[in-house]
Amino acid sequence: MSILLDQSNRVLVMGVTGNYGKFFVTDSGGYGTTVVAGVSPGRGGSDVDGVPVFESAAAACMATGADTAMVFVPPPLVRAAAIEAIEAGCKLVVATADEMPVRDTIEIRAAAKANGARLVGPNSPGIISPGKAKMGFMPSFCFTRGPMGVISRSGSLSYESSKRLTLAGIGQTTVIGIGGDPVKGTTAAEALALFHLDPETTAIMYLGEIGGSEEAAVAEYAARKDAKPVAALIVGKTAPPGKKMGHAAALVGNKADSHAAKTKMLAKNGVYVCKDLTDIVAQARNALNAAK
Amino acid sequence: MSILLDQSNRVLVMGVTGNYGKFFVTDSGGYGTTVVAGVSPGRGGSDVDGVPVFESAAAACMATGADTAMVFVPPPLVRAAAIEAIEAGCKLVVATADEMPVRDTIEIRAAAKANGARLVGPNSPGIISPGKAKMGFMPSFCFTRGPMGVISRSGSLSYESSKRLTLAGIGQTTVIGIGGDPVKGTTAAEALALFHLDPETTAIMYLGEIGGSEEAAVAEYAARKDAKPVAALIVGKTAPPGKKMGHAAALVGNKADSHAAKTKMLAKNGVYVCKDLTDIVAQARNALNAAK
Amino acid sequence: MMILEHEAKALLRSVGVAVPKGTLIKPGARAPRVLGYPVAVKAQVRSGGRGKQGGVIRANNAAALKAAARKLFSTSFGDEKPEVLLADPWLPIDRELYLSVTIDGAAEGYVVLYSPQGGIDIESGVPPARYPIGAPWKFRAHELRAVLETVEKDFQLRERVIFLAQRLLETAAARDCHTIEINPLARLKDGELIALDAKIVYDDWAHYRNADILAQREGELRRADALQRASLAMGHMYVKLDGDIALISGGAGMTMGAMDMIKAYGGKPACFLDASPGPTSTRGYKPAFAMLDADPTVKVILVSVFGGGTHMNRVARSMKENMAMRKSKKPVVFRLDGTYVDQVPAIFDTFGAKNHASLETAVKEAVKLARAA
Amino acid sequence: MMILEHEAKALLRSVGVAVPKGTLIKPGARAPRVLGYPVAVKAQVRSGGRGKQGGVIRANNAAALKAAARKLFSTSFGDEKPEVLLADPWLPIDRELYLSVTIDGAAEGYVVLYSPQGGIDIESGVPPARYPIGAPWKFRAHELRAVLETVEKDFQLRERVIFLAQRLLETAAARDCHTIEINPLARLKDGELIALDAKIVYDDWAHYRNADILAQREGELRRADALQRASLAMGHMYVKLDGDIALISGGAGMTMGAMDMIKAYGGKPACFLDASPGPTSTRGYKPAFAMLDADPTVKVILVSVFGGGTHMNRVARSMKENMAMRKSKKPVVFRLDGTYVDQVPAIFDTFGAKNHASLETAVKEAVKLARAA
Repeated sequence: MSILLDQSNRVLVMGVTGNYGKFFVTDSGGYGTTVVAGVSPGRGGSDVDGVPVFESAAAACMATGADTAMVFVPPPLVRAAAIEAIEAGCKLVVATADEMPVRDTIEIRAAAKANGARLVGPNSPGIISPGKAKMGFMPSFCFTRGPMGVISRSGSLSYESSKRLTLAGIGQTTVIGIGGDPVKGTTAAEALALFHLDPETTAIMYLGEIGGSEEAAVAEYAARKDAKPVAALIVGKTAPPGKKMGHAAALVGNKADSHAAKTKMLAKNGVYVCKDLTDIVAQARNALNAAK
Repeated sequence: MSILLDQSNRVLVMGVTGNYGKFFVTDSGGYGTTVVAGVSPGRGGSDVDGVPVFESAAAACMATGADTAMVFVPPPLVRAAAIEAIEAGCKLVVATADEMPVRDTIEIRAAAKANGARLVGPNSPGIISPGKAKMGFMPSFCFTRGPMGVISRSGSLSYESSKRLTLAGIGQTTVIGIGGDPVKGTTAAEALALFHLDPETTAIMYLGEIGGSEEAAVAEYAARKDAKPVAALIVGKTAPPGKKMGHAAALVGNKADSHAAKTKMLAKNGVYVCKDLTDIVAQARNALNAAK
Repeated sequence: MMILEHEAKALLRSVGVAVPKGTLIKPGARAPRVLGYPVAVKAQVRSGGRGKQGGVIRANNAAALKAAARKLFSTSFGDEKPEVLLADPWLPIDRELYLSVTIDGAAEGYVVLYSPQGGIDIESGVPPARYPIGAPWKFRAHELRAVLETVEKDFQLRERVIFLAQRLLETAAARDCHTIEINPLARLKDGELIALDAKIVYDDWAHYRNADILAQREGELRRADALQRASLAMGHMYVKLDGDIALISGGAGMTMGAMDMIKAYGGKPACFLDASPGPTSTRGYKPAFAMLDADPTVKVILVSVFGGGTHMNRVARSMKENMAMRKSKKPVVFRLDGTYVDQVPAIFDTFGAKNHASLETAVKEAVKLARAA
Repeated sequence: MMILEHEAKALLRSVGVAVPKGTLIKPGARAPRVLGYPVAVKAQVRSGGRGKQGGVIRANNAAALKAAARKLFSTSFGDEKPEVLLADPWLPIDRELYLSVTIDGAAEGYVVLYSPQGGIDIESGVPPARYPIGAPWKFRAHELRAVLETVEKDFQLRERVIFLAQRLLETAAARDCHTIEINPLARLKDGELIALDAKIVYDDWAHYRNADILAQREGELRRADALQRASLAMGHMYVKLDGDIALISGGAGMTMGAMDMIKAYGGKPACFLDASPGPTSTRGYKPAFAMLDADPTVKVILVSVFGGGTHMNRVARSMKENMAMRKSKKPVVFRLDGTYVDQVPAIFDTFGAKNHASLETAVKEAVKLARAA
């Protein structure tokens, strides 16, 4: 098993005729993802690498049974495309775009909630269930199938960490990039809840940062009596306070945001905290062993 | 029968401790309206003329079974009070206030729709079912019980017209003031639909104005094969084009807005059109006779 | 209230809508510096149909610009002389479109209107395509796309229009605009959309949350003459008409009804004056009398009020005070009815006034007095 | 990005929020004319904690105002000297409150924060009451009232706060503000609420629909030094640190991860530089090298990129071009991984560069080179 994504998802690509959309059809289709349709207003009736293009998400879902959408349009248009896909019936929408106004994300989340759908992203690498399907541009060789659920606030860090796990023989059920923005389609708490219910996931690796309140949710989950073991890496130990480190949410604004406070809180609640990237595999092993 | 309002409505007064609220409790209660509760944040626990005051609409509805709200707060606060009453479970909300930003009315209408409730107003005299109950400050002596449903865009005009009908022995099932704003809680079309279903209403008097599109809806209703007979007075024959006549919606912007175009369209569709106020009783009689 | 084109364009620019880089020209100013020629010199007035009335002049050089400015400053549009002009660059237009967002009762809120053929003849052409939105957060790009599909065949243009429409809708909601109309919306040779003209109508009642609206209302008062100003400041709705029987009334519908009856009985109304708004309507009659007494075209004043929340005993007392204060000898005819009308005769008796029992008799007397004056 | 207090107050005033009638003071200007004394002379800087650093001075007369201005213009707050001061009237305050609207992940959108005790010690006191809203159209006055009921006993004040909170919320949504914070929000002796201070943080990415944000971004670029400006213009995220190993990386998390590893191996990072944003990141490395080569505190440059959508063959080719163009002799250590990394060695061979297989070895070499430099 895995969470949210496997080969059964029927994927619709919003903005399929753009460069990213085209590359995705080839790359992700090659990985195993079931890409069934694309949308590009004004270009309906054509195809991209054999995938039929429609004028609207509604038409695409009707014709192909698409239930999952990947959004590849410029940031100012993501809101419209994501909400269109949600209202056409897609239950999972992945938006990788960064540079999105947070109000747009808020509106997409509200639409998802109203329609019983889920957004992953934005400003996220997407989601991959190794060996099954991927929604994003992650380098496939970093990932392999296995028992670890991975949640990451950062794209590259999830590749780096997953590669380390993969090389050490620790595979992943699903690696989900929840993104670096302050409002997320899927929060750490929600991702944890999904992994908690996934029978194949035996332990969870959380890749976090300074700033924001996601780590509090991780500690809260770890404190549950029935929690699966959690390992975590928090980056940003060397970041000065009061400065935004790339991600809008990665900013030490008060004491609780700091690396020290977060790692302390996590450790206190039983999380296996990695001292840095080189410690990932060791702590992942600790978590997996604890699950036995 | 009557539409929307009779003695069975359990009325909650939002802003009950203000001058208007207090006067309403006395005046309307004296007329027969079942006033059961008031809301005035910070003054819960007190009473107005025996009517208990609550901190919130939710508390008031819970305690008193109120299902109808009358809103007497200053225009900038009407939106909040009306939506509070709607979300507390009131199915009919009357807002008489003028000087309300139209965006606020739009938001109240959206909340009403989402909750299966109805707004009457704003910028309206309210609604009266003669001999039963009234929600507004209309002079009671102008109204009497009878077979005519009256819909009016203007307050004073509905008093003037109803008094003429009353003096001529033509009573009213309900007189509803739909208000002079461009977005209405209840439109002419919706009021017509309600009167259409009311068995006691045998004919309908519509009091309209230049500008806006309500009159098109009246003509459309009158053109139905199963329509009840409709009489109508349209005021503003002498209004110059391009000038707003008090009501935001009363403005001849294009040809269809003019007095000539409206009366012509109404007459064409079988409406008994009054040439002016002095003609009200005659056309009301024509409509009532046609219903026989 | 409507704001001027250059004000509307400044607002649009501030929300990311492309508008020409124009220059404001004030009367008596030195030779205005524009970015280049030709320019469109445009009278800044609120009345419609400016284009058809010669309010836009093309100027190919500084001399032509000066001549155009002189001409426009001395021309009236409707009853309005421009206080300022806008000189916009004359742009290479590929196509003129029409796009607006406005309030619409049937839509239960906002509506988007689009026509692939914009320009000054928009009202005589095919009606624009209509996308009803309702509450502003219900805007959906894909719904508008479906509406435009058959109307606008150029899909790249269509996408730009959809994006722009959402900007206008969000702006209308955020800034309390009744209407934002771009006509023409021009597609330039390079495919870009730009607002060549812009009309924005604010919602007067949102003044407490939008300082622009407050300033516009103050500007309106400033432009009004001193007598009207006092009445407007009371919140009265006043429209001058060309007759001689002035009307002080309450409620828009009732006021129009009385106007129509004056006409029906052979008289001519001198104004629409709805004195009901505002919390102090009884005291508020004072500026109304001052304004109408000072107006030489007014021969008779007819007070016609049918009040619900406005109590007639208070109105009657206010009339007594006003009659005592007035210096004018113009006759006043009264017709009060409504809540507490039973108390009116006793009050009127104290200053010898008569309250008509019906609008008909009051109007007849007013018409008679006007003829006799 | 954060805007200055006086800019925030101007925005608040434009949406109907009461703010003091202040006067802007520019350096070297003549004796500023204020409306009366005493005034609060306030350094206009973006860094927090200004109050505790002496950035607000009370002046009782013109001479004191002049002295205060001289002092504030010559003081640094954080790393920032004020370019302008704000002189606000010193108002008779009855109570200081705290009110803000901000973005909150747990609230799925906006949240209102209120504390009955505002002022500079807000962070050490009881945490403010919290009303999670989510999407802006979900604000409900009655829900906020229920949250405030136990926190704020004065119900008339509470009603004013609720009304103001909705104004702030609507403004945050309409103008794309991450945060609007009023601290202190003062209740004056007459009961009125007024924003004595104001902090607004814009959402950078809404620049295409808000000309203010665009102007602020341009201001940010203008204030940056020339070398940083080119990198910022590429959309890079750059934060200068006090070490000597400069980092060119991609992705915020990965960049911080590499910074932390530099520290773990005994080195000191010279910067956070996330060069991944923007569509032209491969070409975008040029200004990054120019900036870091010119920085005398930088001894070594470590390029650490782990790309998914960013393809390593393109990054490798970009590195080749950049190395050929560079005049600096500062050593560069490479660690590329991710999509098409298999093509990197062949490209690197053509200019004699080495790609580290792991971040560890790359960091170790960088630390060694920095020590040797």
